[in-house]
Amino acid sequence: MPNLVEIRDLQVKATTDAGNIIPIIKGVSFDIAPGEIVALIGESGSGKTTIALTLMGHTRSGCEISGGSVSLAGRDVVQMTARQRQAMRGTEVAYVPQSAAAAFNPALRLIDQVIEVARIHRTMPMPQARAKAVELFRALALPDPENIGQRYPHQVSGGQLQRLSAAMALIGDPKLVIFDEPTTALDVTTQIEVLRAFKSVMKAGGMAGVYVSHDLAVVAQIADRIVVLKGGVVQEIGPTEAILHRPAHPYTRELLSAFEPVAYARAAQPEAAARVPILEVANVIAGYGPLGPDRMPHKLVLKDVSCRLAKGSNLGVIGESGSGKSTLARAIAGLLPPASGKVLLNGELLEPAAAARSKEDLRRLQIVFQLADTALNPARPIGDILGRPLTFYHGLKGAAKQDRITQLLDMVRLPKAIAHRLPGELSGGQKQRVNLARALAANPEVILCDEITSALDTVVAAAVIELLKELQRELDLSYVFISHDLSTVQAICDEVMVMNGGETVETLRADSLPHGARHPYSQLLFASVPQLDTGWLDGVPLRVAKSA
Amino acid sequence: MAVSFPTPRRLGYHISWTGILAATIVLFWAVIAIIGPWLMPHPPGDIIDFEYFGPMTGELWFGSDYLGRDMFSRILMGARYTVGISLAAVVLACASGVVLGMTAAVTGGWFDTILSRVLDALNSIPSKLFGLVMVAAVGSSIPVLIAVLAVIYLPGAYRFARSLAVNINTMDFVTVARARGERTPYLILKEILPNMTGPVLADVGLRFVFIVLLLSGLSFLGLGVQPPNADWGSLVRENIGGLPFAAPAVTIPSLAIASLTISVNLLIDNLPVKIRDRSE
Amino acid sequence: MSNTGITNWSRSDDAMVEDAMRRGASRRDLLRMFMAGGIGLAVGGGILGRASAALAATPVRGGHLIGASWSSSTADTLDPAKASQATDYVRCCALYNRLTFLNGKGEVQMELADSVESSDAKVWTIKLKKGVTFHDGKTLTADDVVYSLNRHLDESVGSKVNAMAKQMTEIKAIDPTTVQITLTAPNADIPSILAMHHFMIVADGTTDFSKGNGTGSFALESFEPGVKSLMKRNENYFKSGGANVDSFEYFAIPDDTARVNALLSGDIHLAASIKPQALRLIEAAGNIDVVQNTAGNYTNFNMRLDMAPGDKAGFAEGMKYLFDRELITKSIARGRAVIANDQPISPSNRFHNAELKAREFDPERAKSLFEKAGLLGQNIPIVASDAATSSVEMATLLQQAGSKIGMKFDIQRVPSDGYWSKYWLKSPVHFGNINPRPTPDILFSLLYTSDAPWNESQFRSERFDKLVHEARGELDDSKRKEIYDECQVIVSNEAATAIPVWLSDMEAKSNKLQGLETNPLGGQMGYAMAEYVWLQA
Amino acid sequence: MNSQIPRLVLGRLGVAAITLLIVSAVVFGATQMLPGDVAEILLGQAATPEAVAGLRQAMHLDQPALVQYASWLWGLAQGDLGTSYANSMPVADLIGGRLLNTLRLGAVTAALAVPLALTLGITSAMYRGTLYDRIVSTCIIGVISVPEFMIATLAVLIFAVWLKWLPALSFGNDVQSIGEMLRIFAMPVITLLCVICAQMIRMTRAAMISVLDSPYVEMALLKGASRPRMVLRHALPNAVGPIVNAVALSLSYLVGGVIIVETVFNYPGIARLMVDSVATRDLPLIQSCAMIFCIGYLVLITLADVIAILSNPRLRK
Repeated sequence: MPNLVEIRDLQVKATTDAGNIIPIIKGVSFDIAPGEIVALIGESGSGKTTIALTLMGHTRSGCEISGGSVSLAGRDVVQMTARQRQAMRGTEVAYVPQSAAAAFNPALRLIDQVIEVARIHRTMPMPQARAKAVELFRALALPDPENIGQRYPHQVSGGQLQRLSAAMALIGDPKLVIFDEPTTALDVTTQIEVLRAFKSVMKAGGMAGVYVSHDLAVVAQIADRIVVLKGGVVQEIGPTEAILHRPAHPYTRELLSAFEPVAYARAAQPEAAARVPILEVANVIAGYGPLGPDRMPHKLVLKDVSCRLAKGSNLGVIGESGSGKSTLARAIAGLLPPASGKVLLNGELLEPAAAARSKEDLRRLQIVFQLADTALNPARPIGDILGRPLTFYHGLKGAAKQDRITQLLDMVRLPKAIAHRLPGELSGGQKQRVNLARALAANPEVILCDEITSALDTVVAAAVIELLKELQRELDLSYVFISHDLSTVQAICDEVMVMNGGETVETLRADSLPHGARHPYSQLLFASVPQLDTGWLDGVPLRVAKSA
Repeated sequence: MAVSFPTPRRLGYHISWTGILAATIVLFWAVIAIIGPWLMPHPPGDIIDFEYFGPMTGELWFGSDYLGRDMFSRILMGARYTVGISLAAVVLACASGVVLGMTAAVTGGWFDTILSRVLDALNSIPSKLFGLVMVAAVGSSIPVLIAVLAVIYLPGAYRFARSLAVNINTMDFVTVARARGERTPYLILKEILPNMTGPVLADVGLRFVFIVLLLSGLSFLGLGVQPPNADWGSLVRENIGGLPFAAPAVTIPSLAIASLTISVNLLIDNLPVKIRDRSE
Repeated sequence: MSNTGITNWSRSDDAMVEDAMRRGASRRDLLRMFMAGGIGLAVGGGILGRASAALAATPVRGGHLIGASWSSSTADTLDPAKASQATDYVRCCALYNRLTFLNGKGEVQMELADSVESSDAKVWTIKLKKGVTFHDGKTLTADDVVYSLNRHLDESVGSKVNAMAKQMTEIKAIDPTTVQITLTAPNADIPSILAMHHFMIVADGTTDFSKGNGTGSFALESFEPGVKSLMKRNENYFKSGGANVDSFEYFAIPDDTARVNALLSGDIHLAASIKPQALRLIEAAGNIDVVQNTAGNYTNFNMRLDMAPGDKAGFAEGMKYLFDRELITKSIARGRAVIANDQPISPSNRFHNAELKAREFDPERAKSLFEKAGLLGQNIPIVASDAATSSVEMATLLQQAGSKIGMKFDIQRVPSDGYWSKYWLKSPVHFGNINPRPTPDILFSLLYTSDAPWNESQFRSERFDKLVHEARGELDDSKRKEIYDECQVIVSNEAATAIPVWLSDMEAKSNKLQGLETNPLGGQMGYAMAEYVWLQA
Repeated sequence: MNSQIPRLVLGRLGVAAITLLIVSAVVFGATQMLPGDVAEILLGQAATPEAVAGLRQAMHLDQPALVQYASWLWGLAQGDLGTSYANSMPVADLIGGRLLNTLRLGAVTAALAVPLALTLGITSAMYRGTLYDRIVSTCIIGVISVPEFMIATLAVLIFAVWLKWLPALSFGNDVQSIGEMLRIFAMPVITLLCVICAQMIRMTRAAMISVLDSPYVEMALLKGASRPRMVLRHALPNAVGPIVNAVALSLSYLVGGVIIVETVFNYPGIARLMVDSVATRDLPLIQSCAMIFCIGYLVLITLADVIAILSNPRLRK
């Protein structure tokens, strides 16, 4: 039986704004059999999405296919005319984008976008298309399949949008569906649902698929074969089982090892609790919007949260989007002054608002944000970014300042040359390190880490965690580590506080995770974390599914 | 804008040929504006030809105006006023507009509301009429002209800068600076401003063009530089009678205005872009 | 001229009218008038262009006449008492009549009046024509005249001739066709005073003038202040025949270029007040005539003798030498001007002192004078404005001449808007613009005697005052000539008003428009053209 | 379903009131700086002190300016624009016809300008970077860089003086037939098009381009949508907001900004009315004109916001 897709020696080149041509896909070849789901695994910059898009004869602006062939059902996409490609897109090969939220046109009703393929290619009359869409909605387990299509994108949840985008792809009965990191932006409990839905419809339709992801665990659930990519070159191709359990290529092993939850082993200090906690949060209530008559904010996000952080130890805060974990960090940092409740640093009460706090208090408590891209001023060189807190807090100038900057960069394992670069010229990992270094520049006692590894590739993230640990040893720091990812939290925290809907669900010792969870929500949460095992998804109790 | 010029590749900048051409013309006029008066073959007020709207000759390169004055000299002199006044006005308007806009965006609250209202009101008064009233009231001296033009274009610059600053203000790096305990001036100048220089420059350029044109419009309504000097707009206007004969006295200043405004525009559209190749 | 400069035009127009009425102030004219009802003086060398050829031709009836003046605003009015600009005068002349009027030669003619007589020049009796009707059908009676004249005495009316009318202590109707006016003191000028545009006769009790209900040769169709007016011929006009054209449309085009273009494109038949620079274009057009009128209008340069720098002896004289009159005539006026000799009596006037030569352009001399005055190298501001015709250009010439001898004049061009109330007569060094006056007496008593209302340079001289008074009483023409000659010499040398050239007022008209003559009352036939001109088919 | 719009409009009414107040105050302040008052101006040469005093009294101008301003405001509050000082006609009557002319010219211009600008803007965004795009943008820059009065005068010379196709003057108020209207409006409209289109086109292009870069347009492409469909169906609805905003700002120029066109073509519009009223120091008229300009501006931008909201389902709810 002939392959549905045959990619041979594919080459893609990109033109930088300097006008330099650089190859980003260097001779990639692999096949996809009909009905087979192949996963493209790799870190950012590995070219996985670029390859996936070439299957539709599309390259993002600045890129172009410079060589090789991509034959789909016997026809070479590369050689096709624009018109032919148009005709093929949506009907033979369809695309499920990474962020459905961005990929849906905010101005149009969902149904119109879902059935647009049918409209464009006149594959079927509109009423029939609508009927089919409703079926798909039902198949994808969307609530109220009859009417959900009448809504606008902003009126449905992220998980639902992601499923709708699948429906949008499937409406044209394509031979091949491309999933571009379709669950990365979702919470674990939602992700599990979406994965389920995808898997079932794909199986039912007997369609072939390309699943682009950086998350091995997710891929393990859905793919038949895995293609491991790095820097636009195929590292290893093999059946999922083989790749997971008998990785041949060192890089694959590296990927896998990054997944093994390394329990945070350190001499547990029983007396830690006894000592005065360095940071204590007591009954904090906070939210956004104007204060109501009861002097409570219009939109309440934190409903009476309390926690304590012993000196030299780390507190993990875990929860899904909207659980209020980031808001907690902002409340502690004084960026969002709590409506009531206390924040104590070393037993001293802190002013609610950062503006009112003393320089010293501000210095001792630093916050590091998730997205280094937005957390670093893109218009200022790294040197300035690191130099400012030095001048601001410690009044350092000239050579002293320069030395300290070099020190800091060295601390976060960055070459001093970087001091003259702009953030835009750094990689994600480098940026996050700079982001961290800026906090260190203040010589803080507590660092609030808000999802600092979430945006990073697994390997890089693991490295950053390691760095955090080393720094802690050297500088006797205490972290509040906020994340949605259990494994990272496990990797560094002594205690883990589970949050949901602005409230503390329970606080557990890290080494008791994940099975020590008593509260059903935490159990659900932990159970939803994909495991590196092909059977996991089907094994997850349906109780999880319902509550999603 | 008049002093920005293409930066060579090796400094890590890239600029299109159109950009270079435009920059050259802008630069040229800028230079003329500075050294023009020393190049004038005749004093701009001197009547050296009894023929009016005279043609281009070897002696009078750009012909003579409605009084028989040397157009070449008058153009050279005019460059100083057109470029100078417009530049001063645009700098004044945009500088104050941008600072106010950023402050409003960062501080918000009453300051923001009131300022926005007032400037919006100002915006609703037709520019030419406002200029007319003001100059009729306090007379037409260069400072007055500059002030009036600046006031007319301040609201626009403010609106523009504010909308930009509002977006940047929500960025994490600004929050970080706040968390560090930075005060408003630092936030504005060090964190926000560097991130809007591009669009602001483009905006400055556009406003410069509009100001040049408004200046010529005002000159049509009888307001402008004190004689014998005149900005290009006034030159066109005082010689408009020569239009039927396509006298250089009217065509040349028009071309001068066009060349300046067009090149400023092209320059904006083709500003040098910093070469950014991610280093991984 | 600027499109907002209303005040300057009102001013000059008023002056023009007023001079006409003051004509014949000499006792001899007074006597003559008793016998003959007035003879005219040789007035304004009205030079006619090609238009004069058409004078012989016979009037054609019919057609729609469109004329364009240069300034107009919402202040446009059909109330003769308030009329303040050419645009108003032209409209009023078409709608109303005066008791008397002045013909092209400046002779007093009767219009609504049959006779204007007095035995002592103090009590005047006016007999009205019979069978004159207003547009609304009402017959003209003495009451209308009494009402019309009395309005000027009421300050709340805001009449332009309030001051002039004050001399009328009593205005009463003897019978329906006879009015008697009693004056504070004898004045032989009443017949001419009554010829002023402001003294037009309106219907008794009229307060709303938007209807323009008069006895004139045209009846109002529509009128929008600041936009335009439209009139139809008054078929039962009391003069035989009446107007030639069927209808008359009048408005203003403030922009000079636009005005000329409108004429060239055939949108209008007449464009008033043309800039010399437009001549080349007009002549090229071929089917356009220019009517030029050099009656003695001038733009002068005033240095107040009671203020610095005018108070420094020699400054004024120096400035007079600094005027390159040759160049002004050639470049600014494009040859449409006559060199003047710093005194207001124009060559077209028989009292003009021809011996008194115009000063040569002599920078060196000026320089030495300034040196003496200790002003050399000083920075002297000169106030000029588009309001005073060509003053800005003249100022630039002065500036250039000055720069060559190390005098720094900085020109302050001020908006025409408000020029006459804010700068004229007030600034130390400024430009003015004076319209023609037919007799030296008027000019001198208006501009140069110690009690003159518009003494532009604050010039004071008993000798001069005495001479002017003496001349007013002198019967012998030759004697008066001598006296006036001396007056002109005094003004030219002592008064600080430089009068470089006599300017001429030009109107451009389509050659279809015929019968347009010059008139001492001003352009467009003393603004009364509508009644007389015709359109050649 | 739609509580947003009424709330917005109500809010805007409040804002408008404040804005108008500010504007009138500014205008008042400016007029106070002008030399001479209406009485002096009207009497012109004959302005002897007693005559001026008399006239002032008759016109009730003898009380302080601030009082006059206040009383005018009070009148306005009751919907009375007051009476003109210059010719004691009700300001409303004076403005009426003129305003109609201005609106007529504005309407005709807008009716041509908006479609033209949008088509050019959208198409050049659609074919960004192509020769067509470059030609369009170059032409735009070329056009905006010629002074308005130059374009107007040139138009008159060519079409009226030389070709004698069109009248050199445009009296808005004597329009009988459509044909005549075209003849009369042709040149003013052409001139105005040159002035206002440029900005609209630039803005439209910019807005479209920023939307065309968004993921959902790429998604449409990957669904096999044709270029026109991507632009018109997917990009345009999301670019409406900024576009209408630019359009509104440009059109607001047509209310008070056309002074030069009105002067050159002797078109009796409201801008020249205000210039006149400034010349005669006719405070009530000046103020009323200013109010009209301001209202026109506010109406336009409010309208723009309403459209923007309607076009965006997220705001619509």
